[in-house]
Amino acid sequence: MTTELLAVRGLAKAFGLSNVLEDVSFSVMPGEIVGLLGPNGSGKSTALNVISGFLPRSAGTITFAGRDISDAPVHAITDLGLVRTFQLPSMPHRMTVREVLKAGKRDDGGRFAPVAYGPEIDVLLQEFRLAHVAGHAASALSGGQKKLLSVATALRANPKLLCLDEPTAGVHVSLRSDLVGVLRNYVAQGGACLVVEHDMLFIRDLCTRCIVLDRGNIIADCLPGELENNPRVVEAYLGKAIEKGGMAQ
Amino acid sequence: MKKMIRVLAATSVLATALPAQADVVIGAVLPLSGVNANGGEDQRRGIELAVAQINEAGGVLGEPLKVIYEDSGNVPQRAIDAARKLVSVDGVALVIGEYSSGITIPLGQYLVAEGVPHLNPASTSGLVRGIGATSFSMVGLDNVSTEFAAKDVLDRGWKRVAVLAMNNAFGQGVANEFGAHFAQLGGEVTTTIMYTSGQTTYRRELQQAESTEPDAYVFTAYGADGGLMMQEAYELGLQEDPWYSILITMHNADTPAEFKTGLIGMDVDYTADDTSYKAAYEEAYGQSFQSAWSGYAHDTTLFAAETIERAGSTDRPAVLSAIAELGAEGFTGVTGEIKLDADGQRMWQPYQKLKVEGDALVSHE
Amino acid sequence: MVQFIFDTLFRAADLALIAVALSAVYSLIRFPNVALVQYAVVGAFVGMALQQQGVPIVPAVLLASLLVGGIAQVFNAVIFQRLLRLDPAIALIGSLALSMVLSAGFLLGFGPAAQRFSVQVAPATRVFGVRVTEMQVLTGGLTVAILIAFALLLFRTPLGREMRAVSTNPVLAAATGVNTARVTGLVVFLSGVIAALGGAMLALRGSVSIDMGTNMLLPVFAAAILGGLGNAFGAVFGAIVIAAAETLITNLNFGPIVGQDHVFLPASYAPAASFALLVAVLLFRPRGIFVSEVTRV
Amino acid sequence: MSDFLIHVISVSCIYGILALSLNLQAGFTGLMNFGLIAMFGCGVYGAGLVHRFGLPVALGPALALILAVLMGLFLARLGRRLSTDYWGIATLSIAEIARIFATNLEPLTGGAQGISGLPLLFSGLRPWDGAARLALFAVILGVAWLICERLVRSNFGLGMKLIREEPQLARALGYDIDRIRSTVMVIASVIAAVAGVLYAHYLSFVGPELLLAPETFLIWAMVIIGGIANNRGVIAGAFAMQFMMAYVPFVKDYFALPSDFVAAARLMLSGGVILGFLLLRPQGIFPERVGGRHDH
Repeated sequence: MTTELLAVRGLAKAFGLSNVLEDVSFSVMPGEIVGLLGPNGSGKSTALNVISGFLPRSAGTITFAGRDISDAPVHAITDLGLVRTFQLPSMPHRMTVREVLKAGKRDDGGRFAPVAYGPEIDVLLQEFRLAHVAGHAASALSGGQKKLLSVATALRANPKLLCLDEPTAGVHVSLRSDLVGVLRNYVAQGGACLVVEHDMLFIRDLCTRCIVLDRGNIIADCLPGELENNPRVVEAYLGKAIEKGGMAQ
Repeated sequence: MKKMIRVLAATSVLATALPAQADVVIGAVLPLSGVNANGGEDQRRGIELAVAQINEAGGVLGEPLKVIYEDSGNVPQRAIDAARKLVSVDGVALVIGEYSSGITIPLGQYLVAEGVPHLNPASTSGLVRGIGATSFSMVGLDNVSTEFAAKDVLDRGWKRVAVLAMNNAFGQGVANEFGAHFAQLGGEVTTTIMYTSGQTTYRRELQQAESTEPDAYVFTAYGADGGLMMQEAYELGLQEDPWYSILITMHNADTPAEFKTGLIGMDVDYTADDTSYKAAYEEAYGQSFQSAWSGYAHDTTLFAAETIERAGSTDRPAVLSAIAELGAEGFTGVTGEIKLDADGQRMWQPYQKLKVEGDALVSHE
Repeated sequence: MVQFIFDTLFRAADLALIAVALSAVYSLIRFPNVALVQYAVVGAFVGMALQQQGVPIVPAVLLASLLVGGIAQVFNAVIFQRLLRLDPAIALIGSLALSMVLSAGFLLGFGPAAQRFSVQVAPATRVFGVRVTEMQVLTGGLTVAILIAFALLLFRTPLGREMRAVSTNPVLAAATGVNTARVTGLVVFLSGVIAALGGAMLALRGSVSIDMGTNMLLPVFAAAILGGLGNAFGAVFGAIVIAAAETLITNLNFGPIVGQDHVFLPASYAPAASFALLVAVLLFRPRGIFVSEVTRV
Repeated sequence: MSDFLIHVISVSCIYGILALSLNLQAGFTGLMNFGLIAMFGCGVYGAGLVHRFGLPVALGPALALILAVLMGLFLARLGRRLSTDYWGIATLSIAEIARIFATNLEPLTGGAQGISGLPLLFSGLRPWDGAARLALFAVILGVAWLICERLVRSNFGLGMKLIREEPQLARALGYDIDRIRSTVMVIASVIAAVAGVLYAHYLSFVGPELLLAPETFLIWAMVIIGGIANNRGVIAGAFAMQFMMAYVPFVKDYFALPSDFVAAARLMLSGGVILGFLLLRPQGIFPERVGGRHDH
């Protein structure tokens, strides 16, 4: 138990009368990259929002790095080392890419010290292929570039657990493998990831384990390779697809 | 940015160079906008008539007298800004101002600090006495007027009265002093309501006063406030009981005739014995006096011109000593004799009892 | 007690029309338009000016209201739509600035003194021991009638249905064939008309000065926010609450507490009562009344 | 003549300090404070109350500081869960409540008649007192400018800017939004209160009219004309507005306009400048410089 980085027990979340999460329990170990999957409306994003403190839970407990964070404010959770990104990251238009990246690590060299850009910023800019737009307004980036910037910024915060909400949606295919490389590297250096994602290729490439949600409950917790053979997973996706009018995933 | 400052400085020099400096110039800070705009306009008329009279008779020191008017907007800060312009840009010999005590006091204090002679043409709060050495009042203060009013009210057989006064230096002075005199003479003030000037309705205040069931309502109000208050009192049926106004001319002109039937009150006496001023006013403006204050502003201007003439220059220290000299000697204007006490305050002035007849005020002894 | 109820209701009538207009327009254009209280003053002044030109009072007020409705549309198109593209907060600053410009216009055009319609004024008569004037009854009745008419429009007509659809989900409404621009324009027009009528009612009961808009601003906002901005008829409820708070604070006799017969709080504390109520609500129940932007994910 | 110029520049310096305070809140942190005048009022009445009760003048700034910190914390607390526009209205309300109490709490504040006769700064240095005051105000304006510049160029400043536009992103990165806002509000409030103390001892009069809402919008006009989120710009804006305001009476004299013109022109200037700039040049004369030296 003590080795668990994140432990979620009996987590529930209701909006009014509708239960978006009913009874969700899972854990993430250091060094793992866990994919959180499920059809639209299965509660993935809500789970991420509750775990990161952006939404209050209805029931259940969340512990992170040995501390109960069930009711902690967002900044306290982040201080413990759990950092998240957004599905549709929106970026300021009166800050440059470099500034946003710099802001990822708070209190860099003292709260009221003048901003100084160390070499690590340039390294990150290179790694995420953002160097050529470093002086641009962050809001002027393309959707994919914004995603990369938000991941890079989150990495600057030195997280123990990085929670990514659909990191590849809108990101150019050629950049995806770079992203996989960066994340692998980060995990290899002692980090861990919880990734909400639709792209199965990306999941297979990156994840060490997958959790599948459907209608607020976990229906599978297995290796990425086992997903296709899991009848409940197939049914959940296909069922949704049929409801939606035959549009397969 | 530096360039911008330079441009601003240059244009400001240009702008300030505009007023002509040949004449003998004095300044007047008056409430030409805001609730007292009518009172301020009446003051301005009084000054204009005085200026015309003086210049017809050859001016001051052989030069025409010129008055620069500034609007206080009924705001102390703006009054001080205006005075600053008069003193440092226009270089006036002295400043006349203002109307309400709440503004006259800070204005006067600024002028005292600058060593500029200040003539108060209207404010009657007792606090005016403490403004400082270079400040002089051309009008008697409230301790005299409220005693007169308290006696008048009691003589009419009203023992329990509600008092309404505006929440400023003048109103507070009137309310406190009237209350003290009235109690001393054996009357009872049921409640004292201090209202904020410039409201769009006084219903709440009137209802508060009504609930104490007084024999009569004693109030003092500036122009537009008084008109509204009388209208609402009429609508609320409160004019079944008598209303008595302290310094009635402040709001008489702003109150339509239908809402002030039977209103009585008192004010400083401005007709005195000299009727030529009244005639001149009516000829110039086609109506009778709008308030008591044009006469005082008129006398203040005459007094100012006389002191500059005596001083032989517009040099401020010389003007100051001339004011003290003339004040001790006494100077007769249309409001009677102006004689100043050791504090530079007018010692005596006539009061009168007035009543409303149609739209006009007539004597009511 | 009866007096208290009457005072509260008449004060609520002062606030209700403008607050309803504010709330209605907020439901479609998401920023609090401060200039709306000035539209009320414009309505009153234009009505009076028309009456002085010899137009009988009823058409004068109606014409003035329609004119203000048009003005509201012009300002909305020329100023607010452009500012909203930047930020709702910018639009709020713009509306504050417009209010100042309008105040300056009133000062130049109408002077600083309070003005009134020339109507026959009679002293109050007593009903249930309470003094009531003819004009109070008349304008109070008219206020209720206008509110009912607006409610019928909102809940009983196809146009009202479209308005509600656009306010709940503009994208969906547009997709189902509602002309959102037309509906928005119409609501802006109506808000101007209602605010102007509110101003005219106020002027009929008493008088209107150029400061009226500024004095009404916060009580009207307090009423609209209490009722939930965007919920037009919540604003009526808000107006009653605010009016009750203001009336309570000025009608209470504190004399017995301090050992005198009659001591009242200065009536100028009345607005403080409504602002304090507003602040308290914002402080302790912000989410009960509106959705907070900050906590949205 | 030059006395008047010194006066206008002195008052411009005081308004420059106020503009910096508002800029810190609205320009860099996105806090749309429409009750700035209440913070200024903490300074004005801090100085005024100390004088009224005969305490040593030096206690004025201390009282002002205490009041300003409380005011800043209270407004920040109020803003915790409010969206920008609601908070704006709330701050406007707070300022009005403050003014109403200042008008009516006669035993404490002197009521509508205010407090007069405050000691004028450097009055012993006549005739050089005006210049001495101007020098003091200019130095304090400079210090305030340095503080603001240093703040917005610091790591803390990055947090302020991030909160201004993307509060969610800031939260996700672990910024404690409430704390940063509170800190900014307290710093800005203290800066505004310093301006208030200076102004009280300059005007030598303190009254509720100093707290009227249009004063806040005048400062907004300065910030918008100069360039929101540009510290030099807003100081330039303060000077520009103040000079225009000061010279309105001369325009009136020159064209022999009616006296209502002055009051109307001042309202028209503040309102018109705000509207015109928002519509035609929302970034102001000196736009914000996005990015640090590194990016240019």
